[in-house]
Amino acid sequence: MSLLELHDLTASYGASQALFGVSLEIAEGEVLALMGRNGMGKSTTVRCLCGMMAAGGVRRFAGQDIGKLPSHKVARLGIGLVPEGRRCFRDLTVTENLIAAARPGPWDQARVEALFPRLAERRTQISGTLSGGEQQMLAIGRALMTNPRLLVLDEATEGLAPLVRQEIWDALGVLKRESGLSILVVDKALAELAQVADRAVILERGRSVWDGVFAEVKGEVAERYLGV
Amino acid sequence: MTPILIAEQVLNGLQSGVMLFLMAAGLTLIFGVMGLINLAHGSLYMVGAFAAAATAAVTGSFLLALVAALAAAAAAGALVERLVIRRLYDRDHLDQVLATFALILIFSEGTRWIFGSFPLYLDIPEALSGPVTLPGGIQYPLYRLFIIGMGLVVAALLFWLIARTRLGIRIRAGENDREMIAALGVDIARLYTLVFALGAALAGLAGALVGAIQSVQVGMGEPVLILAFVVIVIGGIGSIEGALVGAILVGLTDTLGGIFLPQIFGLFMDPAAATQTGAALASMAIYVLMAAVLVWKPTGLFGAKS
Amino acid sequence: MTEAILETRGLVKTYGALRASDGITLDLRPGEIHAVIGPNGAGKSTMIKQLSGNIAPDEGTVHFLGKDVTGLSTMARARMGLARTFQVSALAMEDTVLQNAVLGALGATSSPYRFFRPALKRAELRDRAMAALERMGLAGHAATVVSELSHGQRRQLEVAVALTLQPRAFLMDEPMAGLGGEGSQQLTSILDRLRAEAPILLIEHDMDAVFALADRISVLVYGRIVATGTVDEIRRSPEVRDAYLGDAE
Amino acid sequence: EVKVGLITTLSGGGAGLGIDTRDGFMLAVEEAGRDDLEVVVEDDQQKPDVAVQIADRMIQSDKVDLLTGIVWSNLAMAVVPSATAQGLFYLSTNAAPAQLAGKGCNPNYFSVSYQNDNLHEAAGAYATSADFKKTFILAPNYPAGKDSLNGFKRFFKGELAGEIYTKLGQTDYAAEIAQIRASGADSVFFFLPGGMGISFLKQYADSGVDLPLVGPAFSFDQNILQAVGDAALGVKNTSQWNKDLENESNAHFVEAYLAKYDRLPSLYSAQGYDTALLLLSAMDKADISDKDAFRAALEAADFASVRGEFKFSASHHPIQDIYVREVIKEGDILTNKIVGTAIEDRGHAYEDECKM
Amino acid sequence: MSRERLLGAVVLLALGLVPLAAHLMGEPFTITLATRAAILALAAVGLNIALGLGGLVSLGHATFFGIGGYAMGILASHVQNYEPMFEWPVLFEGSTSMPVIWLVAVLASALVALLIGLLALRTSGVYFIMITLAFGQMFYFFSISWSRYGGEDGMSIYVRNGFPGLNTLDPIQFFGLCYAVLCLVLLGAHLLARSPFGLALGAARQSPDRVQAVGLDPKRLRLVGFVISGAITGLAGALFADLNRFVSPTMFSWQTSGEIMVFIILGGVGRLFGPVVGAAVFVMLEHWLGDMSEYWHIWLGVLLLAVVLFARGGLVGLIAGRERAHD
Ligand SMILES: Nc1ncnc2c1ncn2[C@@H]1O[C@H](COP(=O)(O)OP(=O)(O)OP(=O)(O)O)[C@@H](O)[C@H]1O
Ligand SMILES: Nc1ncnc2c1ncn2[C@@H]1O[C@H](COP(=O)(O)OP(=O)(O)OP(=O)(O)O)[C@@H](O)[C@H]1O
Ligand SMILES: [Mg+2]
Ligand SMILES: [Mg+2]
Repeated sequence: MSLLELHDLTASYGASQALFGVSLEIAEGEVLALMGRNGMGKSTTVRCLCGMMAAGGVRRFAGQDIGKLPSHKVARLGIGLVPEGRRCFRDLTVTENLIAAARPGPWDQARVEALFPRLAERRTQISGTLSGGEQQMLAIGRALMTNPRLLVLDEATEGLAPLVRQEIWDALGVLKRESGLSILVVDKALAELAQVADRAVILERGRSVWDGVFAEVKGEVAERYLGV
Repeated sequence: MTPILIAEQVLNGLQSGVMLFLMAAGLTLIFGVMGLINLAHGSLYMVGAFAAAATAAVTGSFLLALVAALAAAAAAGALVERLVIRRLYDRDHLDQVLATFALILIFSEGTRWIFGSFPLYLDIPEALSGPVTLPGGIQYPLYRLFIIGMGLVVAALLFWLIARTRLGIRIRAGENDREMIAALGVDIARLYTLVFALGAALAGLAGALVGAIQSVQVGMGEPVLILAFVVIVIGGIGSIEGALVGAILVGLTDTLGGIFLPQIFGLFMDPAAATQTGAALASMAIYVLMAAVLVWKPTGLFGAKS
Repeated sequence: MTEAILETRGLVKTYGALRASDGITLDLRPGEIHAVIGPNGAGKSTMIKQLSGNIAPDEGTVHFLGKDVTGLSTMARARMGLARTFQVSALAMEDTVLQNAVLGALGATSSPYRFFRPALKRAELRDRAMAALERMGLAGHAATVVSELSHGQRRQLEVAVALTLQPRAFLMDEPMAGLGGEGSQQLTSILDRLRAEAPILLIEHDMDAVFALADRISVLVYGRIVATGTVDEIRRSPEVRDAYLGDAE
Repeated sequence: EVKVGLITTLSGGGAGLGIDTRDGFMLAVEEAGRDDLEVVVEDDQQKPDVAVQIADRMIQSDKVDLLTGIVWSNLAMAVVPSATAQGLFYLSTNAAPAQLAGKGCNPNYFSVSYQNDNLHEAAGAYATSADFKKTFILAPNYPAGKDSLNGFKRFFKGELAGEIYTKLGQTDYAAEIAQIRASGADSVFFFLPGGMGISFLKQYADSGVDLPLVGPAFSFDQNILQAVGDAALGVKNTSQWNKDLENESNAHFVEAYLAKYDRLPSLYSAQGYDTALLLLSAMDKADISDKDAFRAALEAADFASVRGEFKFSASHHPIQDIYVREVIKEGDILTNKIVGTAIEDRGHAYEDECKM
Repeated sequence: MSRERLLGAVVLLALGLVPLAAHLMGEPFTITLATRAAILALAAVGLNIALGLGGLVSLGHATFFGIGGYAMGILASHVQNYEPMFEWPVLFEGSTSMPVIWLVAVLASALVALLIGLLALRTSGVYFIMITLAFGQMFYFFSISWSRYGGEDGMSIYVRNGFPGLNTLDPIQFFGLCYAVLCLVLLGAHLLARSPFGLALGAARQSPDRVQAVGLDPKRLRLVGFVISGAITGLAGALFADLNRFVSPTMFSWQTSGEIMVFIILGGVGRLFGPVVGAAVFVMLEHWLGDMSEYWHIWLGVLLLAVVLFARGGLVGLIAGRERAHD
């Protein structure tokens, strides 16, 4: 059975509709890449699935209808979000950011700091003054600290140095193998996605237009939907 | 002017500072930490005082009066939060100004409607009344010492709550990005109701405690409101230590300015004119202090953000 | 060797115990794209902010067009022709694309203290703004409000606003961030043409773009420049591989 | 047919005084039961510009002949000069600032209450007669406060132990009380109207300073006393009226007021009542359309004042006795009792400046 | 014409026509009310330049309102009392001529706005709100104890000041004057918002970093905006004093600042006609509700609450749609 199931999602910002029918499913332990050009609705889909936006269509997580739940209840069912643009709590220290929403489980501060040693060095720094990449690490660490069943990463490697980016992809690989965490990842780096993603869904103008095994995202498909 | 009198006036300044902190404590939570401009805070202070006075009149017990003040203000706060404030967190400050301005009107006239137009009676409990003699021979009202004690206790509790507990971290996180903390699984809406009610309860407590030595009347909250804003802004928004330091600075400036400025002018003016000029300047002193602090440190003494 | 357009010597900036810039010496020559790469938190943005005048260095100097500008404000440097894009888009979100571009033109051409005739009706401002928008492919969106643009379009607008200044040098902090493959390719070709007009100091984590564009690369680690060289030199350097690149590319 | 505009404070913190004024005034109007008298009542919110706006409206739209009711001097100063300049009568139920008594006096302006300095002067006279040698005096730093201290000093023969102007609206008096304690005074005169007085009295009582207090009636008025509580017991204060004044009109007034409103009348109620009586007496004698005749009828002051005898000076201010009262307890209720007369037949200090 | 402009035109026209009708029907008080609304709207138009365009939430605009009022009070009282203001270097007796008073009011409030702005603009956000409040309070307490000019009693000017060619004592003529000033200032504000300065000031509100990066100084832009804003509110203060023929420290009180701000929020922040709609509605509510019940403040409060909660973008936003105009 799928862990997450979105069916025919529609959503609007005020008068302008952004999603016109997005459907996707993620099975337990699966890594799904959500792809598409700029402005096609990837982040909007993420917002809908986290309950941050009203939407039409069906949203189910772990067998439960989450369509009407407020976002904090959705999150507590086990969705950990790394949002577009990082959105660290800028007046809080690094440690405070990490523990603010932490829930018990295998991920704790020590483990996050082992993943990102830079965060350990900066524990008491106010997060608003961190460098861009450091903030990105913090956002990922913060999501992991909620010990989710489904980790949602929206452009989580943006602005990271190649080495760190590589480490994160490696870490995702490990997560997937060892803890059976399901992951929804929005990213633009095809090559790196290939290391972890099982399947891909591609959006175009607010619709899911392609769904399949990740390995097939190449050649004509990539050309047509992603422009590469 | 004897040294003992000077010492006594300094003590008065400190005392008035701590009393100010007590009055500002609730606002520190609501304005300082939650970042909400709540002009109706003075009204909650008034609600506390009136609830205390009414309860004391019926039961004769000061303790019950305090409990009633806490309960009434907290209930009013929670109600206001759920009905009005909740819809305003993601709006800009201006909408909060208008809405809470409207709440002042409703609270003030509502109180007058229920309790009538005349001041109410609320007095210090027997056990705490009268002066005690401090080392150095200063006679000091016991009740004021009690208020200092309460103020410091509240300061310590607040500091602990905000800086040291996860609840405090979450509130501050919510102020930075409400949507995000909710998306991470924190029921920020309920938390904010709780904090708002707590802030309101503190306002009510201050209203009752201070009301016992002042006049319990409609409109008593507005001067306090302005002072409380001054205190928090001087200290730096979001900082409890800042609010305490700010309160004490304001208390000292106000008290000592009121006493010493006329005397300074008396050195070269005739007494009546000196006391007038001195008093005029003294009444502006805390605002001059606030402007000076902000010009020097644009985010207050302990504030980091703007 | 041609005279450097922008040059900094011995730049130091500390935050408490942290030396975010630790004696940076670097120059930007006419017609080149000089990329600065380095791990997160190495101090790249901090360096850009000192070059643009947002923060003052503790030590060291900045020269622009042969003049010591260390003590000058951001505004003064911008008026001399130093244009910058931000790591996080900084635009007037409630205004239209055109208004944002006109703002740039306003800074470049005239005093803003004119109170009557509408800014958008002033041909000199409007033409300049439209020209920049056209070059960035945003002319069709001139009337769109910025908050309705997608992330990528905003990045393009950032560059367009900088263009209206007709600058003598560009400082760009991660302009590719958030752009898709296609978007990056477009921007890469735009920057490629732009260098003829004014040299670019480019901070970027997108190695495809850096390797495609840079004439020179400097590597910044812990506030220090550890290597400067051509693309090939840097690619081959084992230190850089260890500190930064990993086995990317 | 006479149309009266009664502008007074009916909302906000100062509403109590306005409500008493209105209730006193309306009691007399209703008792008279005349159908050629119409009263329009409006709330000034204790804001000068609102008062001006209401006065404009009453004059322009309601076409009133006469205005009355304002409690506060600053509001009176905003309304009275332009109203009288437009030929309207103004009968003051309370506020009577020096300007309107002296240089700015006007044939159409009558103060039925007093001149603002009167009660303070009486307090000074009482302090002298009580043989106080060194008095500490304090008042808020605004014109009425200054007039108050000057009024006191005018009749006080002793020495001043200190003189303090406090902030208007101040609520904490710890510092002032410390000054008083240290000053070696043998008595204290204070003028702190409204909530300021309540705060001061409570804090003074709790401070252990035990010097006798004197003040004008305002801080000891019927409705405020209950809020001050026992802290006020025994304090001497000055007033031109009290509910125990022995005359027929007063006895009737106190009883009728209590019956109608279920509370004891205050000074403001009494002043409102007297003002209405004055107006009614003038209506009996003259038609208001004949301004001169009506003015003469007002000047005659031919009415049964709750203060007993009543007459106007040339500047249209009362010449009256001012009493010393003491705060006592009647059962559970705090109230005042007359214990002596401070000054007899007092007019005011600005009479000579009034040229009319 | 956009809906917003249509609405603005209707409101402005109504504000002009109602007093005219009242004049014909012989109801001078309605004219007085309309004059009050026009003057308060003018004060709010002033604040709206700082607040709506520049994002400078000033809770101290009563300072300028009061300065305008006192400019009138002081100049006129000297003439009224035959005491020259100063005799050196030239004899100046004060003035009862509105143009002179207006000039003094505008210059004085602009100067004070410049000084306050220089200090206050070092701060931002909530701190700016509070520091402007602090300056307002200083002026308030100063005016209360400044006995030379009436202290808390204020000053009465028995005869309204004159304007060449008009009988200002006639309500409709005085209204016409205030209305004309309001229309002129509205036109100015409209042009200002679109001018290069308006564009730059608006951008300085939204993204000061960007403004700096194109070589403009956001602080100076804000300062100029604040001065213009203060000067207009000062002018309104002078007119208000003349309407009441009275000035007092309440003009300086924080409640006055709050009310001016309430007009704007009620009408719609940053919208040209927001202040006009807000002030007019507020004055009408005050007038009608005052007749309804002794506790009318409660109803006023409830109505204001309803507007904040259900009409985003104020009344103008409610009627004309949420988006601000873009062209
Ligand atoms: N707050 C908003 N208000 C109005 N429109 C919006 C808003 N946010 C996004 N949109 C619009 O919705 C559409 C989808 O945006 P979304 O952010 O989901 O795209 P995306 O696929 O995540 O793009 P990117 O790769 O650039 O992040 C875009 O056309 C965008 O302009
Ligand atoms: N105001 C500040 N206070 C304390 N530390 C700071 C401050 N600003 C920056 N830093 C620290 O200085 C270091 C350099 O930051 P900078 O933003 O320049 O990095 P960067 O090279 O741009 O990194 P990235 O590629 O991640 O954006 C970081 O470790 C950061 O945490
Ligand atoms: Mg996105
Ligand atoms: Mg950076």
